[in-house]
Amino acid sequence: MLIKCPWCGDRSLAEFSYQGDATIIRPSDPLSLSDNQWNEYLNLRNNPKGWHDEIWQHLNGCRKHFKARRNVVTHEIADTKPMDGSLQGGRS
Amino acid sequence: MVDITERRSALESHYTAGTFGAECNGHPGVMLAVRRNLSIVHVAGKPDDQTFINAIKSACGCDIPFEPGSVSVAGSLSLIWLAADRWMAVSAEPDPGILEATLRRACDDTVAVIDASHASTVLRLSGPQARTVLMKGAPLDFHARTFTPGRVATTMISQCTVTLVCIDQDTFDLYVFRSFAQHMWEWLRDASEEFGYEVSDILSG
Amino acid sequence: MQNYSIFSLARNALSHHKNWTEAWRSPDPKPEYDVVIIGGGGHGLATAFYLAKEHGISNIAVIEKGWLGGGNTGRNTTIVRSNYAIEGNAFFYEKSMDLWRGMTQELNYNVMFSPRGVINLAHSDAQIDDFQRRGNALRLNGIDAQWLSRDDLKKRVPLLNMSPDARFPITGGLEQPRAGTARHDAVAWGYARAADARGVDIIQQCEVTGLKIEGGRMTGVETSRGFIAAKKVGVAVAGHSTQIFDMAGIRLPIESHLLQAMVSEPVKPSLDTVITSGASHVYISQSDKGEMVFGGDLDFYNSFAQRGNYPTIEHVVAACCELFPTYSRLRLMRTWGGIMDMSMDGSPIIDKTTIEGLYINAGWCYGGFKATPGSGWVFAHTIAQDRPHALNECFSLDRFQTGHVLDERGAGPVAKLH
Amino acid sequence: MNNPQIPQYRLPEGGRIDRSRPLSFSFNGRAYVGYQGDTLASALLANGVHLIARSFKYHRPRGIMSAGSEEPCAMVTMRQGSRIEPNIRATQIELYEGLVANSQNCWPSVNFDLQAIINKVSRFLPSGFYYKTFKWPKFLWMSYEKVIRHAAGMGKVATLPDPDHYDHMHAYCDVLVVGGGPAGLMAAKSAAASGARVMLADEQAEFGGTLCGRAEKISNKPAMDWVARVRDELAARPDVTLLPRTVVASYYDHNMLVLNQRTGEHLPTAEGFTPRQRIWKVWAKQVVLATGAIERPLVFGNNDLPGVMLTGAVQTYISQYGVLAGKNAVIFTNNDSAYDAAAHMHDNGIKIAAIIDNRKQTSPAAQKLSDRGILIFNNHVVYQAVGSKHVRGVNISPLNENGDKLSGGNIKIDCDLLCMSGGWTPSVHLFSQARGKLRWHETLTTFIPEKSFQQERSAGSCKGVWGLSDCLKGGAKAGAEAAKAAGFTKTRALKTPAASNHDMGDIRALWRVPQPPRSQTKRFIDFQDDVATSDIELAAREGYRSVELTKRYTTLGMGTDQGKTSNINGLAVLSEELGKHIPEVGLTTFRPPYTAQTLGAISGPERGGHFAPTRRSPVHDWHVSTGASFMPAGLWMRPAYYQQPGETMWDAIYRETKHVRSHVGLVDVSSLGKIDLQGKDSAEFLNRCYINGFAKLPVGKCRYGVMLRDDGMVFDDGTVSRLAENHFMMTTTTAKAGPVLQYLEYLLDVVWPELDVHVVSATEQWCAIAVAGPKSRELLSRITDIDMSNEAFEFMGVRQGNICDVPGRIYRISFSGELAYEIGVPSDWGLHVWESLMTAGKDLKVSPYGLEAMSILRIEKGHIVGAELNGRTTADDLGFAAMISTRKPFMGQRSLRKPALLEGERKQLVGLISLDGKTPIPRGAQIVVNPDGPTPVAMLGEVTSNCYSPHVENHIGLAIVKRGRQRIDEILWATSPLTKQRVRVKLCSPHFIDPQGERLRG
Ligand SMILES: Cc1cc2nc3c(=O)[nH]c(=O)nc-3n(C[C@H](O)[C@H](O)[C@H](O)COP(=O)(O)OP(=O)(O)OC[C@H]3O[C@@H](n4cnc5c(N)ncnc54)[C@H](O)[C@@H]3O)c2cc1C
Ligand SMILES: NC(=O)c1ccc[n+]([C@@H]2O[C@H](COP(=O)([O-])OP(=O)(O)OC[C@H]3O[C@@H](n4cnc5c(N)ncnc54)[C@H](O)[C@@H]3O)[C@@H](O)[C@H]2O)c1
Ligand SMILES: Cc1cc2nc3c(=O)[nH]c(=O)nc-3n(C[C@H](O)[C@H](O)[C@H](O)COP(=O)(O)O)c2cc1C
Ligand SMILES: [Zn+2]
Repeated sequence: MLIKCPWCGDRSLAEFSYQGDATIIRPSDPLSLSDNQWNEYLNLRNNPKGWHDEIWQHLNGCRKHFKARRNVVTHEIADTKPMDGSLQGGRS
Repeated sequence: MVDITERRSALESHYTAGTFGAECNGHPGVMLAVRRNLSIVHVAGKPDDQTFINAIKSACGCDIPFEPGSVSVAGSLSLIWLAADRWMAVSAEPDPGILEATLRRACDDTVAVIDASHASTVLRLSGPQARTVLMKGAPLDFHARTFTPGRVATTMISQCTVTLVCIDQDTFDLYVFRSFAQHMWEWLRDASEEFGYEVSDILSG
Repeated sequence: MQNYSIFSLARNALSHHKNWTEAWRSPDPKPEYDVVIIGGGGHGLATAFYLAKEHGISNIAVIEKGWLGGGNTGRNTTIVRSNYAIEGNAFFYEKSMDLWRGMTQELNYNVMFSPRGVINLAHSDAQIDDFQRRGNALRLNGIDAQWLSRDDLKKRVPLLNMSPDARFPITGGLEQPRAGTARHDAVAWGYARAADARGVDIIQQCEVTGLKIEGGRMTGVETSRGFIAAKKVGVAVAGHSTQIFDMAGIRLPIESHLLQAMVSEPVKPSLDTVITSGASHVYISQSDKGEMVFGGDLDFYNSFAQRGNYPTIEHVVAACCELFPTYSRLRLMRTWGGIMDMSMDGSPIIDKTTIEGLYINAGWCYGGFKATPGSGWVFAHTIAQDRPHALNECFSLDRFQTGHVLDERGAGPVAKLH
Repeated sequence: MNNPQIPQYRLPEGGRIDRSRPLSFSFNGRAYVGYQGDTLASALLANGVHLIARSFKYHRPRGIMSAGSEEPCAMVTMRQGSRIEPNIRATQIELYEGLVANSQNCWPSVNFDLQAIINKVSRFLPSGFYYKTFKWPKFLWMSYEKVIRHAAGMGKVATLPDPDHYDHMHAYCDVLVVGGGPAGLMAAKSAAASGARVMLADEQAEFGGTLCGRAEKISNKPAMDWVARVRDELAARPDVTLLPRTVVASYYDHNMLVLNQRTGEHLPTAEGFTPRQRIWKVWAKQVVLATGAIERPLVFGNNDLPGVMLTGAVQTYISQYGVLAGKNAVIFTNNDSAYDAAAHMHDNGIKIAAIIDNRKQTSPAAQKLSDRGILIFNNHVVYQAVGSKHVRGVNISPLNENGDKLSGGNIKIDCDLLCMSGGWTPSVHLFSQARGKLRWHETLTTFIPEKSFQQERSAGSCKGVWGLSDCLKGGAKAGAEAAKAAGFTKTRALKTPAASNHDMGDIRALWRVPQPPRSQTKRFIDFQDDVATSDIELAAREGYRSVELTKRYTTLGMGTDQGKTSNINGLAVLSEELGKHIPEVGLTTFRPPYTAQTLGAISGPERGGHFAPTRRSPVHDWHVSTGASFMPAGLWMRPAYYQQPGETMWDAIYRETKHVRSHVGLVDVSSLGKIDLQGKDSAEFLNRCYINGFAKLPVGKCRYGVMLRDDGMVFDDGTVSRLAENHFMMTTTTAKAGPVLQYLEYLLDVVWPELDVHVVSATEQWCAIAVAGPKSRELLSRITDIDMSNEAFEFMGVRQGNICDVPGRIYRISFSGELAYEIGVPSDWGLHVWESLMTAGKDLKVSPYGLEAMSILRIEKGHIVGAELNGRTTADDLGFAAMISTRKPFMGQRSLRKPALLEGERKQLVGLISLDGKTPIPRGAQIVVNPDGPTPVAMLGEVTSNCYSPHVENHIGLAIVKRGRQRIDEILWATSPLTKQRVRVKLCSPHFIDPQGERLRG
């Protein structure tokens, strides 16, 4: 795969570290959550078969985390964005 | 400190000048050297903060290179892009404390200034086959039209993170973490063997 | 069921093998079954077989979207072992081992279970400690384990790189002598044939597209070949668990990742055991046909692609050449991948669900082939009795919430790290 | 076969071999001569050697069937000794001086192979026979298996390490063209003309593809003249990379392809510093696949006999190598391509005994041949080849009306060469690896590319285009389109030169040649794995009906050739058995690599010492020079102990340990992770990361901290020093240095981007030396301007100042439990400071100590390391409950309320002491009440660390034990059945020395 770091451009897969589902937001006040809600955050995953918003780190490059929208069946990457950017692209 | 205690390169006891590898009739394909006694300071700050931009300009004498993979130069000082919010100032000033202090003085404390002069070993790779040697190691496009003088990229060679700076068409600096230096040195020598290579006398600055 | 034996083979040879009957039927789905098992891999087929054999339920359909054993059962590195240190895992895998030992005879199908030993190589002092700790736990649990010194290893595995100058010199090994490998396809085929003989309908090329749930109970499954009614539905679809449970609105502590495996060209016997390395996470064995079979780590990103990328292959192959420098001139013949249902603690889930009549068998990560018979056995029990067997109580779905996880690797809830 | 009376089979002239360079080589111990430019196969054929190998399962005689990488039969073992290499196709080996090759899988010789007896009983060994047998008696399976394993496999693997080296290369280009035949050359030319960066790879030594082995003309001149011109033109362009001898093995996502170049393999040994093979990892914007097509065998009785060959291959042997594969040929075909071939052979002196064509009508292409007086049998088939180790003749017969039975009237025709052509199969391997969709083409009777998925396009015969002129045109167009798609807009297809345009005529599919009633002669489909039609029929009969099941049951297409010549035939036979249309049955999956790839090449330079980088501390050379023994710690090499003359390893370790407690020792701790944190929210950030508070840590102080993962388990521990209001230095364990940094970066980038904190690894910048022991203060006060007095520099203080004339830091922290300091100096001065300390402390008897002693010291003090931080222990388990802040949120906090973490049965950290005072505590022992109890023996806990403590003068350890803290003083067993050791242990506090911390505060 060739992944586009939003800053460094297209780089080999070997330079990156996959950091998981980007739709999982760490709750701001975990102590207020029920066991069930905390479990949702900590363990449960949507794991869709298709387009997936995810976080990658350009570990052996600029070390920045960024978001990628990737199809986990075809490995097409529709879009990559800095962490604060929202993603677009890809058929869902 | 006026008299600076001599700095020892990580390669000191592994470094032998001479010509090695394939027979090259005095025209080695690759030249290898170590650049010693550099001052290297990492600067991390907010790219949209005008005080930061001004401070760096005043301390370094050049603009912050905002474009990813670019380098600004002011005299013997280079300001090298590392990440969206991080740069590396490199100068031939042998006392790293001076560069660090200059930058520290110029910036407020939203800016991180970190002396990393000893953290990297800087190798210089040059010669007509220098690009080919890099191609062996790093998954980057080293075409002469793509990776041009003044470009920098951080990538991987032989499982080590390296920051590569293109100095001129045939000359590159490799910033390698110090503890990996010997491994990288051995790798470079192996990769250069088939072209015949020369290890020059240690470069300073 | 036509008996398979040396005699039947000889008899059939005389009639030029024209009189062999089908190993299993290819029936059309009936409108209704007592139990529907989704997934015609080893686990689904074994479940159907044990439901019929142990629990007297035979009105069963196994529904498979592709071909029998075409999922991970057909693409794994076939290592069978039970050298797990954590309690719940230990007893479950040991039950599975018991079943492996009698499987060929039980199924009247030679699954070539070959207990030629599985050796975990240690490469440091800390690893010796760690492996011996595990070995001791195994022994106290009644599971076979033995320590191999460097000298033992030199004798046992002559081609292994025992050089003290190796980058990660081998410091010893923990062997489970009665572990080994089995012929993966034969396991699916053997269970299919034996289940079929007990009346189970195996329906291939039939994809489950929906679950029908009324009032919190299962009533059947929608498939590409129409609706099939069933009050009990067991799901054993490995990498696709999320897709099935999405149909029931149940989120799982699972991510799907890709694991690659590869084989070299076949050569004469050169490795008489299974080698796994703690330092580089590779495993190597030789199949009966002669190929060296290699596996390694995940591709480390979510994937449903059944197709991997190159860096992982490079790593596995480099590790293999490091352990066996003479294999450097061997050649890689084929690589492939399988989709793994990585659970958040690295251990499986075999349980009832909040929906009555819906049962889950998932989360097998790197290790479900060895579990095939045990998994089928306890899953059949769970479905038939509507409660887990003592052996799979620890594999409950709610353990993630309560924290009673079985985190053998100690990696925490990061699926890719298990 | 090697009858000296048989004349040489080399043509007096012609071919692309260099007759001025004869090469001698040996096959099965006999010496032969060939020429530069030969392959092993062509040189053997020239010498009349046809019997090359024995088949995989039945040990049938096998010869040479093809002239390329599709060869299923002619497998040999190459070279000798450490360079021995099994399973090499004779058709792919370029001849070199002194080449040594041997037949494999036969004994005592290929000519007389005892195992050929298997062929006689082959009827008892149909596909899957092993699933049905060898089941009883149960205990004998391992013996049966041994026999099976010895019979299987092919050649033998080397038993010595590989002396060759391999290399890697990374490349980017605009257009990668795969295949250097007419289509590929034209594509490369076209793409290059537009200015694109082009790479052209072909697995053959010479560009030209099929043209190398034909008598074709381009622009009315020999086609190879055109090839040479195009090649030279391309070579002259700076932006074109030509890669002959380079197979494109794999096609990955995002147009990443893996190529393997045979840089030195065609030489006796790779020369000088040239690698044997070089892997190219190429990222191409666009790819043109021009991989050509592979001829299909026909499926008749004994079609595996040596001397039965693919028709095109026979042509190649003539034109490329000047070799006649036989003198008297029968040609068996179902398409027109064989007629060109027949003429070609005839022109070169091969007698054509007959052409057997299953098609009813005489094809117009046949006219030229019958004009030459060659016999042509239409609506006939060769149903069996005759011969034992070489074909001697063929039995032919007419077909019935439906073409599914022989209609009697057999004729036998003598021959020494049987050429077969069952049509051509486009090489769509890479196209399919790239997830392109195929379509079944009825009239071409083959699958052709329909829809690409990646950025690639096919051209030439791999797309089902047969005429040369059309291949050239297709190549030109594909090259231009690829360049355009890569962004070279001013691109157009180049004009193509004039050439012939013969196609294959109408093919009459013939998947299985009917046999006479009751004939049991085997008709092979997969020659490599000995899969015959009867095997596929059996699979279908027994219910293994999906093509994937048939494949696995019969092993069809699973050999080293991956079914290049057999897949379509096998599939077609299965379809017929199932009464289905071929595309309904479908193909099996094409997987990388295209041809088998050397493992050494894939690992490349990452071998031996370079398998993984070695990290070395700034003091490393000193440790080496003083004879330290090293141990790996992750990627680091760290000194384990410094043995002195006359000492055992344990002597050294205990000496070092005691020395620290009585004098002063130095240990190199540079590998510990160090992370520099700056920014105004640094304190807040640390507060959120650690269970304990950092906001109020004063400048000039450090504090021990414990970090949890969000699931509540301990992640890492270490110290944090406050160097300035907004400047901290964190340390981590060696193992977690990388993960902790990554974790902090994640938190800052993803979870709390609003925090103003910058983290940078400082591990490499600082050489870290721990100075420990009662004399440590005295030693340090000699070399620094920092006030070292206890009052001025209290425990857990940090100071900056001059150390041995260089600027550095001193942290007053202790891992050993002694009065101790950790020095940090910039790395280039690390060795200088270490040496200065050794000199300055000579009279204090300063001595270095290694990891082993350090480990004993920390066990005595009850400090935890990796074994205790196993990812399953909580802060409370490890005795840190009191540190857990209740006044602030921190990572992992919420999980501490999970029921499992609140249970009383959790395992807790305790100390252990050997009860009898002399029996060691076995490493990795389990803690039990009664080691002799019934199995399973209940385990209360496990030993995580153990050592002999010179301080306690007893064997001690750390363990995590269920309710351990309540069991202090209980006597239990630590048992290691694995090593047959056990000892009674008393549970105690994990602090064996100075529990009040007086030493380190003194
Ligand atoms: C490369 C690799 C190496 C491995 N190595 C080992 C090893 O050495 N040892 C070991 O113990 N384990 C190993 N494993 C794990 C092991 O292969 C699996 O855990 C095990 O085979 C799972 O079996 P299963 O029956 O649950 O799943 P599968 O065999 O995957 O069967 C699930 C079936 O469900 C079907 N299915 C999915 N969705 C639907 C639907 N909607 N409708 C109908 N059917 C559906 C699929 O087609 C599939 O056939 C490895 C796995 C891989 C990928
Ligand atoms: N008359 C007929 O019926 C008939 C049938 C088939 C082919 N042909 C002739 O064959 C020629 C076809 O031309 P073309 O250019 O399409 O194909 P080609 O066969 O001439 O060239 C293909 C080249 O690709 C190389 N190749 C294949 N796979 C490769 C891989 N993975 N890596 C590297 N190299 C690889 C092969 O070594 C070969 O040199 C034409 O001359 C055509 O007329 C004729
Ligand atoms: C243990 C094992 C051994 C295998 N041996 C071979 C082999 O000898 N030849 C071969 O072509 N494929 C072999 N395969 C791989 C299969 O051909 C196939 O790639 C795998 O089952 C995955 O299926 P797929 O490639 O059709 O997706 C083997 C697979 C396994 C699991
Ligand atoms: Zn980047």
